[in-house]
Amino acid sequence: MSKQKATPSHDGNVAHDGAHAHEHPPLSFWRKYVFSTDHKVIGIQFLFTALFFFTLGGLLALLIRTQLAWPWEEIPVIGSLFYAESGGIMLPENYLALMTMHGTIMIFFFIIPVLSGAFGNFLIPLMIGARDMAFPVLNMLSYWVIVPAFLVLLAAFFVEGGPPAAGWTSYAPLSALPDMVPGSGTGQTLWLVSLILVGTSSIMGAINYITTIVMLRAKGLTMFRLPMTIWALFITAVLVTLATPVLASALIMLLLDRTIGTHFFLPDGGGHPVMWQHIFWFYSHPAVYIMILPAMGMASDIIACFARKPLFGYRPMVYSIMAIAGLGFIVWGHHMFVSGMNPTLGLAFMTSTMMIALPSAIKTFNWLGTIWRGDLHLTAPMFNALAFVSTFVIGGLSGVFAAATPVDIFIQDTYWIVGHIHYVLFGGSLFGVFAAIQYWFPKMFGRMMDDRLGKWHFFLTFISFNLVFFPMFILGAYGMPRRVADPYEYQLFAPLQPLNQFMTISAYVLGASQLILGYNFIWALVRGPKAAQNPWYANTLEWVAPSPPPHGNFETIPVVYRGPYEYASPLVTADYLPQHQQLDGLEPAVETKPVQKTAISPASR
Amino acid sequence: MTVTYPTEANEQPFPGLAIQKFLMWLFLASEVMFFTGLIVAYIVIRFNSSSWPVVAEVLNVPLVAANTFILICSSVTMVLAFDAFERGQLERGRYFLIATMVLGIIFLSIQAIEWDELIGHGIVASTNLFGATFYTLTGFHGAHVTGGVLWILGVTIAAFRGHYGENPIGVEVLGLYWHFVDLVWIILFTIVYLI
Amino acid sequence: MPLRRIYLWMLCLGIIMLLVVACGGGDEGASAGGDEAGSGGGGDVTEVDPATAGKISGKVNFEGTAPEPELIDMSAEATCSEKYPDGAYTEKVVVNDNGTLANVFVYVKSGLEGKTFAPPSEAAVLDQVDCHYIPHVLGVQTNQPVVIRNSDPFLHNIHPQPQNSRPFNIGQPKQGMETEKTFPAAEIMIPVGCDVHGWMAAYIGVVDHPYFAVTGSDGSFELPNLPPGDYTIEAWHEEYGVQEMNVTVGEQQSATADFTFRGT
Amino acid sequence: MGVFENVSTYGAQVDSLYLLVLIVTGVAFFLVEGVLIYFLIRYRHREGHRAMYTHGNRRVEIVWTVIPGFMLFGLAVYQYSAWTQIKIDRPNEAEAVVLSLEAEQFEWYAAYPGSDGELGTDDDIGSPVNVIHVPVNQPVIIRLTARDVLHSFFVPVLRIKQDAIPGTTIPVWFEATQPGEYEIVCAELCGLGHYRMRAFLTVESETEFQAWLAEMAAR
Repeated sequence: MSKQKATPSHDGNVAHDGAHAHEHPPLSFWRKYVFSTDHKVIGIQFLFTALFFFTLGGLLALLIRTQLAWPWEEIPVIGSLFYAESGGIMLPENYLALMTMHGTIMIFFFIIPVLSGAFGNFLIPLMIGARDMAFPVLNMLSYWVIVPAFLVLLAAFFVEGGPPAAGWTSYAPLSALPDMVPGSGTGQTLWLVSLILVGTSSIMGAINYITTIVMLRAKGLTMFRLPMTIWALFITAVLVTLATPVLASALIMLLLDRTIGTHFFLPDGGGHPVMWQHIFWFYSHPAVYIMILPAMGMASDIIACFARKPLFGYRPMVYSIMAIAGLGFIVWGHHMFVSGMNPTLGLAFMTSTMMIALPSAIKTFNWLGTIWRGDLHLTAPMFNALAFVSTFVIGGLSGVFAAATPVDIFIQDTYWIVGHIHYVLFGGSLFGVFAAIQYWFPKMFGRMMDDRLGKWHFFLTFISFNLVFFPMFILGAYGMPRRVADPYEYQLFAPLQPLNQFMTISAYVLGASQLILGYNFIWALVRGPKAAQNPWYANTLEWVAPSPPPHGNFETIPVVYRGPYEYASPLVTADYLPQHQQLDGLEPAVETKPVQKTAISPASR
Repeated sequence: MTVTYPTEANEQPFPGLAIQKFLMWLFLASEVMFFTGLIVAYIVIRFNSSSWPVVAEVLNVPLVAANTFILICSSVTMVLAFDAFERGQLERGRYFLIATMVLGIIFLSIQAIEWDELIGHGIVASTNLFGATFYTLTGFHGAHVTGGVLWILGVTIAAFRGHYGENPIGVEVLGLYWHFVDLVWIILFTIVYLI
Repeated sequence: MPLRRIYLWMLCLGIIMLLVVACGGGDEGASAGGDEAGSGGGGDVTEVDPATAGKISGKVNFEGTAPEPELIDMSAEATCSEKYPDGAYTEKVVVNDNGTLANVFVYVKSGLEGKTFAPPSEAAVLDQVDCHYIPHVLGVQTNQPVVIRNSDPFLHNIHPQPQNSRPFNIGQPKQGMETEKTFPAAEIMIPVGCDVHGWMAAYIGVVDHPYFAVTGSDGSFELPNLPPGDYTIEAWHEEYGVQEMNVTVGEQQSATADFTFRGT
Repeated sequence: MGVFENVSTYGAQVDSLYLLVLIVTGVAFFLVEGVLIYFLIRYRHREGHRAMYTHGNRRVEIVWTVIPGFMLFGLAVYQYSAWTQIKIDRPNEAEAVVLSLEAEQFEWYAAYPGSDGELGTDDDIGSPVNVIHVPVNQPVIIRLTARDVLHSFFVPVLRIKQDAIPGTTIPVWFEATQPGEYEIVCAELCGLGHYRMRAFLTVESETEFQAWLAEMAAR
């Protein structure tokens, strides 16, 4: 294409689907910040949208906890706002709506957009030394498809009957029959439409990421010189490409059941309710890894950087990510051990599920190996990254119980599962996100976040997080079912109320401590100290670009001479050796042949 | 749309492979998974159902067989179109594009006639699971064909404006999509009409 | 960095959206009642001249033998079953000591065409006491507020299934909770049930004028302040169906209309 | 602790498996977290200190792949028998008490075969809503189904849980070892009354059970 020059052009210096519109600077405000095709702006748009939904979902969670601690009590202020007509008391249907929206928002509108959308968009081109995504316009669309999804979901708050109340899993037939529960009227339909849009957006993003990572890596950046972040985002994108369309098909069938009166999931018409669970979990189990893998990758990079030590076992780390992704497609049945699925399948699914714990274990050991005999700079991002490891361990180990079918018969659909998913997604993904925000903030906005505030936020969050979610395993051991507005109706669970009240109070602390992060974030945006180009003395390519990078990212595309983890390298006196830095005579010739044949990894050196 | 890689130095894992083509392959992969979802649901429902109508009685198989042939022909014309553009015979290319588009429209019209017949027999999506699966599968395929036809229209117009002279990548990518839609139909025809 | 200013704006936008959602939630809470804008006044409200107004009164007699009352097993809800030491029974057929039939809904079926009546402001009450609806049969005027009260210390959900108005399904987890609803369209009769206690049943009759009554323990009814004219009145009973009767009301006259339902 | 008591024949086995997993994971937990914290303190940044330059070690990678691998696989295989016993090998209906249980928002309806010994015939003996009686020390097979949406039959003290699915009848079996009244929990979200979809399981002696059945039949 004619205008492919070394000078940064405004739509990134890549082949792209004809976005000639904004070729001549200066760009209008709209082009530059709203309908921008710059991957960095899009990434930051995703970041802000996701943070907004994080706040919303968090508030919903606090309401849920309030109800669980003091069921059917009048809720001060909020009660008069939301539940005016029932005298400030939350009704059962309100509770169901809350937990449904909390799950939906946190999973589909926070974690996935913030990991793949925000960091995927921002980091991929920077870390592989590209000027932009392969298809900037497609990239922009992936954001502007998700926006209507956001609006449609928010609209569900306002419609007759309120938001959907069938849980984030929306099991049929409850979700298919409009009059079974108040929220499964218009609210449920909006939920379906919204999720179809989100899925479309993720797919658009994912195929773009894969293309970019495979085709646009800088010279010398072979696949096995990619940072773990990129590997994780790459595998995640593959999962999205293959799994999300399956969810779309299920959503569409459910939508047809609700609108034009088909009977896919309705037994009275010969349909199969359990089929929904099979298709849903065939997507949603890989989705669990869509929600954790990028965090794993980012944590690996951050830990290596602040340990000033090469990542331990780079290739095993890569292979275990691939293994997780592969096995992720054959374990969905472990969500359905008591669903009436053929019990013999249970044995197979138990075995595959046990095996998928293995790669996670390998990753954990390698993280420990990375900090072993390291030189740990305990900054806020480092603390959060290590918290990711330690909580992910708990999440993973608690999963072993759920994998053991006989035990799972008891803990299925109890708070054990709730604790498990929160240790993986909050403890895991969210600490990863906290770490990533504070680690890449300088690159995103050219300013530094305050490390002391960061540490305060970390310790408060980490402690209160464990106080909220660890007791959930105790509740689970008691058999307290999830999605129950008032468990104390059962004599069995009545004694658990004090524990629940304790958890709720801890949850308030957890919520409050997020204010510190919010303050730190805004403060840094406004008057944080200017960030150097490479404030953490890291090796990867994004630190070659100025902070924040201009359109087109790099002055000239760097050439890569080595893997991303050359910390404490004996070749140099400094304790880091950037990927692009050339050391005369000490370098292997830059590979230009197809990478598959001649991958050079640090491990093999 | 002439560039396969940025002109700057970068890894070239598949020299000569255009990124548009790579993207299209990925898109088709996700499309495959989408139809897999629907088809698996259809198979599960059908082989657990006690009262499945005898397909030959409700559906006009010969008509649809003819329709299938038409769609296959449209794939052939699409190949010829791309071939023509590659040889730089833009005239021929354009006409084959138009031919493909016309065949696609004929396919859609015949499918519309078939739907109309079926509705005439009182079978709609809400009648039974046969109706539900039939209209869902054929409907989503039809939607893909419609999209394809519109895309061909766009490409044809571009072609008449003189595009694809030096690089027919646009046509090639469109071709990939069109062949995929064709392939999906062959599978659907087999499992919905023949089995 | 002009960029940062933009991000700040996006941040503010986010916060504003949060507030909107919060307040919206508030509106949702308030509007979830599904109250309809009063469609009572199709035109100007008809004035009934007390000087000329007459009335219809009568009795609903019962002949034959009433079916054995069905016993309800409330063992599922101990708090309730305790209230009925010698067993709780359904209210399908309640025959009074004076041989009349209770829970019969009597209303003017035709004769009031073209007249419109403003819905009364005072609310009709449907109470839930000891796993029973009180009253078992309730008459209301279109758009008249209906207050649904839970006098039991545990969850009831109120799940009416009207044909002409929008059905609703609300839970009342706590003693003393009240929810106000209205039925915008006339309907004979709307069945009301509770999914937590399957035996609970009530019927709501909705008519677009004030001339309706439900027979009580003496089986009598009265439709007062009725403008003179020819009317068809109908009596509805959940077991024995409906009976019609044509009545003419003269100025200041009091017409009588006695119905008789036959048991088996 | 009411809930930790177990009154079913296979409950003890489930509990022992739970304990086993708890021990295995507990050891792993303390090992990993302990090492993490130790490294955190031992290797924190000190001036002039430089990290060790290593990209890993194939031998340890193999070690910590193979050992946990075998442990996890063994753990899986070790569970087979219990799962098979609970969900697959049901006792023969001939020597078991068979009853049907239908779940509906938000109630449980149980029915026992009448004089003809067949379920689903019109002489079935209906039990009061939310009440189930079974004899002690006898295998019981419940034919579980639902009328409207998904529900889940969960008896914590029996260590049994099974979703009830409309349109499908799923047999659930257990053998209670101690008389008493126990709570039945609905464990699958089924609507606004889900949290109160509670029922009672009365385990009693054979004679009491027959007496109760006769009383129900009389109604």
